Amino acid sequence: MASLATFRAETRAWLEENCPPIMRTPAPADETVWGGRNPTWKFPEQKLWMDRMAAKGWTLPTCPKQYGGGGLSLEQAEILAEEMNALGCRAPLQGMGQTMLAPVLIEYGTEAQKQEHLPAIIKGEIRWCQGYSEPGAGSDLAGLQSRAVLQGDHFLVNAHKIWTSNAHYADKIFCLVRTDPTAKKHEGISFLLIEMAQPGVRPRPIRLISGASVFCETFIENVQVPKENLLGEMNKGWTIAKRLLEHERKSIGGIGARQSQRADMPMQDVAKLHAGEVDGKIADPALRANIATFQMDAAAFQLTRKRAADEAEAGRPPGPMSAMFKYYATELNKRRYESILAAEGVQGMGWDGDDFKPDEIRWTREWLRSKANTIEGGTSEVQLNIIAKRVLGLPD
Amino acid sequence: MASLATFRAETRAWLEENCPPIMRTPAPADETVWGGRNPTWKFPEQKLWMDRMAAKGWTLPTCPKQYGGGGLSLEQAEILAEEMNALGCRAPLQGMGQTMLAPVLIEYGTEAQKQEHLPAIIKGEIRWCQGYSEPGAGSDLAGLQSRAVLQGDHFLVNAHKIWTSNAHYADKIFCLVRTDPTAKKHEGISFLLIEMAQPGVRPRPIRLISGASVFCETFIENVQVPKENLLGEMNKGWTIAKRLLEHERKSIGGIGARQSQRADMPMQDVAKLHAGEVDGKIADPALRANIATFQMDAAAFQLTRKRAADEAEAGRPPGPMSAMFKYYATELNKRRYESILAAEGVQGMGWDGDDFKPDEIRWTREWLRSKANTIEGGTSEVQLNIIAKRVLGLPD
Amino acid sequence: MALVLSEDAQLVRDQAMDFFREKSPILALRKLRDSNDADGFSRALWKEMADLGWTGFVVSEESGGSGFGMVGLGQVLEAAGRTLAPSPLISTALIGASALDIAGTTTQKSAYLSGLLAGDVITALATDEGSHHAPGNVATTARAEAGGYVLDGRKSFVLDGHVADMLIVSAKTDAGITLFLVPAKTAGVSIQRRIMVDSRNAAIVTLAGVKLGANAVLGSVGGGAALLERILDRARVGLAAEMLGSSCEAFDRTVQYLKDRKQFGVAIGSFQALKHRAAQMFAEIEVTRSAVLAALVALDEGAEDAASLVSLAKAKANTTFNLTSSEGIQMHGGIGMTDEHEIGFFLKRSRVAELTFGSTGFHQDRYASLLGY
Amino acid sequence: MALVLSEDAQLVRDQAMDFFREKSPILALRKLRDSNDADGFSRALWKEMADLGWTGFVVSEESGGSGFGMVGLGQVLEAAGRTLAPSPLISTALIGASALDIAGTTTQKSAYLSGLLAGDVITALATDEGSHHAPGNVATTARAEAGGYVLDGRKSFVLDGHVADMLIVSAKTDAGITLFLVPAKTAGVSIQRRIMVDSRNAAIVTLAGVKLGANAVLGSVGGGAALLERILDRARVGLAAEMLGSSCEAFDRTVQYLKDRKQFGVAIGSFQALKHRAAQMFAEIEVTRSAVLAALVALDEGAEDAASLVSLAKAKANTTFNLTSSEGIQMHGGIGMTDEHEIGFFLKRSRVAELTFGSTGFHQDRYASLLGY
Repeated sequence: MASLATFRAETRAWLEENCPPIMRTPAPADETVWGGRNPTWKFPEQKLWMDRMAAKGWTLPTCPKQYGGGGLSLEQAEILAEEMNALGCRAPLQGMGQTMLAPVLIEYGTEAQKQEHLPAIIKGEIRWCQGYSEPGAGSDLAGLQSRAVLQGDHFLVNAHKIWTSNAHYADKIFCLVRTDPTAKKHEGISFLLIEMAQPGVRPRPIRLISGASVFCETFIENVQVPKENLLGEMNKGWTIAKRLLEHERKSIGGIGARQSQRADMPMQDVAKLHAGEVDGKIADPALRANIATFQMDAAAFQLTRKRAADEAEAGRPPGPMSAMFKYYATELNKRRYESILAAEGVQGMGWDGDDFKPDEIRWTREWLRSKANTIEGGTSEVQLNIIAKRVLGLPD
Repeated sequence: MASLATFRAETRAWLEENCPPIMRTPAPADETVWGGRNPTWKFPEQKLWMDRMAAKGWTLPTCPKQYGGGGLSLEQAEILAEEMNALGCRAPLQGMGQTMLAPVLIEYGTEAQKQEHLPAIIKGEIRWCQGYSEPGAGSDLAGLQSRAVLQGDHFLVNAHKIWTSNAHYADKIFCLVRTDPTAKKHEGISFLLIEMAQPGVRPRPIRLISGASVFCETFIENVQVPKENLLGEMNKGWTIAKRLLEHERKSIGGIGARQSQRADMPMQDVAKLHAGEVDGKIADPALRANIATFQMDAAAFQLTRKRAADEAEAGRPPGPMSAMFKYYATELNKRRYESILAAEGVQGMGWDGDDFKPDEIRWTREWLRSKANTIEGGTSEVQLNIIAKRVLGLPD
Repeated sequence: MALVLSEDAQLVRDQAMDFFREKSPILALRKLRDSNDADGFSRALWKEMADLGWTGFVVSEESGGSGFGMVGLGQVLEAAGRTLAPSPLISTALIGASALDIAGTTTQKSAYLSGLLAGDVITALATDEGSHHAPGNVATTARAEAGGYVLDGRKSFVLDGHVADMLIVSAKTDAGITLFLVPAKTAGVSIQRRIMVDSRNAAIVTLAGVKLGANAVLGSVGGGAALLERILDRARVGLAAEMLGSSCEAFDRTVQYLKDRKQFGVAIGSFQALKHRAAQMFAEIEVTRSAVLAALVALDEGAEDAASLVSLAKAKANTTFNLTSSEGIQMHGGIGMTDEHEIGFFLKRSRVAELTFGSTGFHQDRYASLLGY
Repeated sequence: MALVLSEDAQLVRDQAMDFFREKSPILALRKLRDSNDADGFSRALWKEMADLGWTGFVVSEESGGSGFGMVGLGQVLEAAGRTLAPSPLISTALIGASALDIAGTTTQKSAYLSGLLAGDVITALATDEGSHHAPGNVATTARAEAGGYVLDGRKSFVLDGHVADMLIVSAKTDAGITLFLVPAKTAGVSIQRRIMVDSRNAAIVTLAGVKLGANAVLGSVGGGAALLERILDRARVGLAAEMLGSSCEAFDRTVQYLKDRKQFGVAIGSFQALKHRAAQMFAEIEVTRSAVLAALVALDEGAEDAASLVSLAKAKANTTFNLTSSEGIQMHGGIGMTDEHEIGFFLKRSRVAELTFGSTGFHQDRYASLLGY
């Protein structure tokens, strides 16, 4: 434990010295650092901060050092996260390369694949996107129909993917494809790594109800993918796919949780501003009860995440509780935005026009965006199915 | 319509003249008139009122006159109900004979069966109970295992029934039995009418969580039932069973609705009494919101029942709305008692002791009893299945 | 009161359903939105609605309307809600027409009503000043001066304000809240359009030294609060009828999707959890329909409990539309998150409508107060 | 604060689980109920609990306890909740011991504490006077007289009052609310047992001219409100821990029933609607467990936000136990309505526990106030 305390002290000192002040302010969505071959910088400190963190491998803290990672233990990584949180440091780099692909690369990749892809992810040189869902394969992901046929030293790929987030900005895509159409549905799937910048790969942005277009429908037509870009074994891609989904769910559960703490203005103050206050209380009792109910559930969930972390830190065997994180975090996040809107009244219902503050418009858009939380990465219904089956042991 | 107005006027006049004043007061549960061979009377006006109404056939208003019924049209029966309600007249007679068995007797009975059973039901001479559920056949009623074997002029019956309400006071039981164990489960069931007062028939009262014992487990062992006591065709009992369930659900939906209007003291007054009031409002805003939410839903449901009745009266084809009555009425009734308890506080949590008023103890027991509403007569889950399938057309 | 549509009302209903489906499907709203249409609705279509007599439904025959009543207009609004059709039905055919019919002098009627009935005059109610519905909170002042009044204040959420020819404004006089008819072109009136998330409009109306004659008073001086409640109750139930239509449509589309969408080799509508939630929505829609119809009938009949029925109707419409639109999005899954799919329009509309003329909490509070607790 | 049980706490937990399962299953409660037991709990078993040291968990070592703390006692209470075991754990080991430990003088401790630790003295808190938890509403008076006090009033819901040897009574003095230690045998004290729906006890305590010496004051004169809150916060989270145990047990039994009960040829637990509801209960239990543990830890550590964590824990325990007991009844179907089946005991207990030491609304209001809104 002494060494952890030392690590904490050193980490804090390093962060204080190296994290530029502007990178210690809350990050608006449009200032996220994604890296990639064609990165966009709003200001130079973004790149400075990413490069400094990448040099320490802290853009992927638990990845082994030989691939450019931080080589940290889970405890150390938690301390790093806590210290970054304490100083308000922004994430130096974000993306599906880090949160989803890297963990399965480390677990299933060949040495050559790790050497090729991990350093590029860690340094922010390559931006990845995810080719999982298809128009006919949402919750039933394993029902996917995209095809890859092995022809000598390459696969010939024909795929139609949807919800490939930021595919129009990504350099590469990790993709589930069917390599054996005669096998049972979970047994003929393979996991391929595919270059986006080539003829035949065509991402088409999808406009969302929030007005944003971060997702694409991606068409891959008659594209040759080198055989060595197969991750894991042929036709065994479903194992990797499931593993990656676990990482995705953790990441979504985490984001939801963090978001529900973040607040430009605490919702209770928004409520006082718009609905008035009496003796320091929000004047409208229904609104006050709505906010208190939400905040109590959010607090109880935060404590649950903390309990899971504390148990892990104490070396206790992991209990089943994390099975509900994705479900609970995303349902809470939807409620959070509904509560904020209820507090703002019609001032929270603006789409456009000078009379709405940027924060108000942003909240409205984020409210719409939050509706996807309980759909993406496994719907709430799928999560409940999983809890019922795996945790409670209820029969099919 | 003129004749309906006349009917209304005459009905009111007759009720005013014939309904004893004490029978115009709200009826406690223990003053219900059940009739039967061994009737219990709390006071003579109960019998007087029953006999007067029976003489007009108004204990079963829409039953044809040749069987002793009132011979009223649906519109007339609705007027009778409205006028009784307006004067606060108690039901002259209650029981499963009237509400459940009589309608299917009229529809499926032989002339001899109608002549034998309907007048006895109408005059309150015979009290019936229901032999439907079995320990292994609840929601899956058609999975029943009770057996009846046709042997010449009689059936030999061996049955184990549960939830036979008031079987220990009943004279006869209508019973679902399996007459063809080799047929598909809905196709080997018959509907028998069985005398209770004979060796081999043994009702055992079940104590409920409310402390009451109105239901029995009923054992029928090697009992001979005359062949002419078969209602409808052999092995076609399921059709009758379903029809009877419809009547039961209507009756439960109706009771729930009426109960949610009845109030010894309106729940808002209970709340003011126990939680205080400020400016005429219930002082506790959470309690006030709870009560208002319940009362608004209850009012909307009452209006829905009225809308269904008004549409029927206007000769419109029946819409699907009545499919939700049983579900909604019983869920509401549970909420009603929960709201009352919330208003009473711990004073509503008494089981025994002088310091609780009889009304308070009664409410507590009724609260517990109300939990069965969403189970008996088809659980809420079964009701929702039915709506999804029959009304919405969702696939199995 | 009988909760059943007359044959006439049924005819209006059928006609309106056909009208909106044919002439104003959701695609029409999308086009208005994407073209940044200055009006936010089709004036040609509005003229057609006026020609069908809808502008005169709540106006008495003496005043040039048909006196057909709230039940009739409710059917039109429900049909409009089915396709989320934007139009001045609520601001003008319901609110403006009601205000003039209930309280307008002969002069006021002749100034505005024939134009309104013909679809040429659009009106807007300028009452709320904050972001929550609170008709009793009026800071706008009307100072008596030279036999008339001078109005100063700011109104925050004026439906169709940017296209209105005449505003109905609440302001405080020494005698209490009073309503004024204010031509939009009056000096000192400035109107700023706001585009809402549902692609409809509300405006900020600023009144700076707006001079009006005494004949601008609607109803009596100091009698504005009670009059406003009468007008608002019509607006509330009218909006509830529209929301009922939208709820039904969101629900029908969702049920259809549950039948069409296949996952795991079966229609997702065969999953019991979704079935139960769909059946619960069905039940909520049915009770909401009853509450809305009862409130419409009560207003037409001048029933004593009309106000509480209106609050019941609006509260139920709020929760039911919130439910059906939220479940609509969730059950449609990813496709519902795309702008291309129409189910998202219902979500956006639901929350704006919910907050307009009183949130669920507002009407719950009002209902309890009206019932004496 | 680390939300993880120490090994010692885990040992206590395991020991307590075994203890109650073996010695006080629900059958024990049923027997006490059906025999109209005068105490409503087993004195022999209570002595055993005292021997295990549970009465001294929240008492400091100097005062003869173990100072093991709230987390430890919480584990015992959770285990007691598993089997709905009736005992004076809350009234005495939690409330009485806390009151004396926090504020008792040396004399007061020597008078009561060793007996309490040994399981010989039972205490009861007499605070609420109406039927809703409202510790600030005190009509009971304590009039200063002859160097002591005279108490008059009526307390309405005194847990274990009928078996208490010593009462802790809140009363108003000129200086404000003050707590008094009142031996149950004092002249003028009358105690009437009330049997609640959960087969536990609460009493009406009437105080008529009860004469006490100045040394009967617990803590400072006029300092009773703050002291009472400290004591109550321990009681609230202790009860929440018990309710958590009961919720878990009701839920486990229900899940098992879903696996065992066959209808339509399959286990009813294979129906998706029931699965989803079960999974939602699982999630609610997990977050409730976290809230309870956090509040227990916060009290032991004297954390600044302890009060709001206590309200969070009690509110979540309220809603979760209400949910699990209601769903338990519904999912058990008819069999759950019989007195013979044990699931109904959870329903009955849930509502009494919910109303004890603050309903959900009470704690929601308190939470919001503590957080400054």
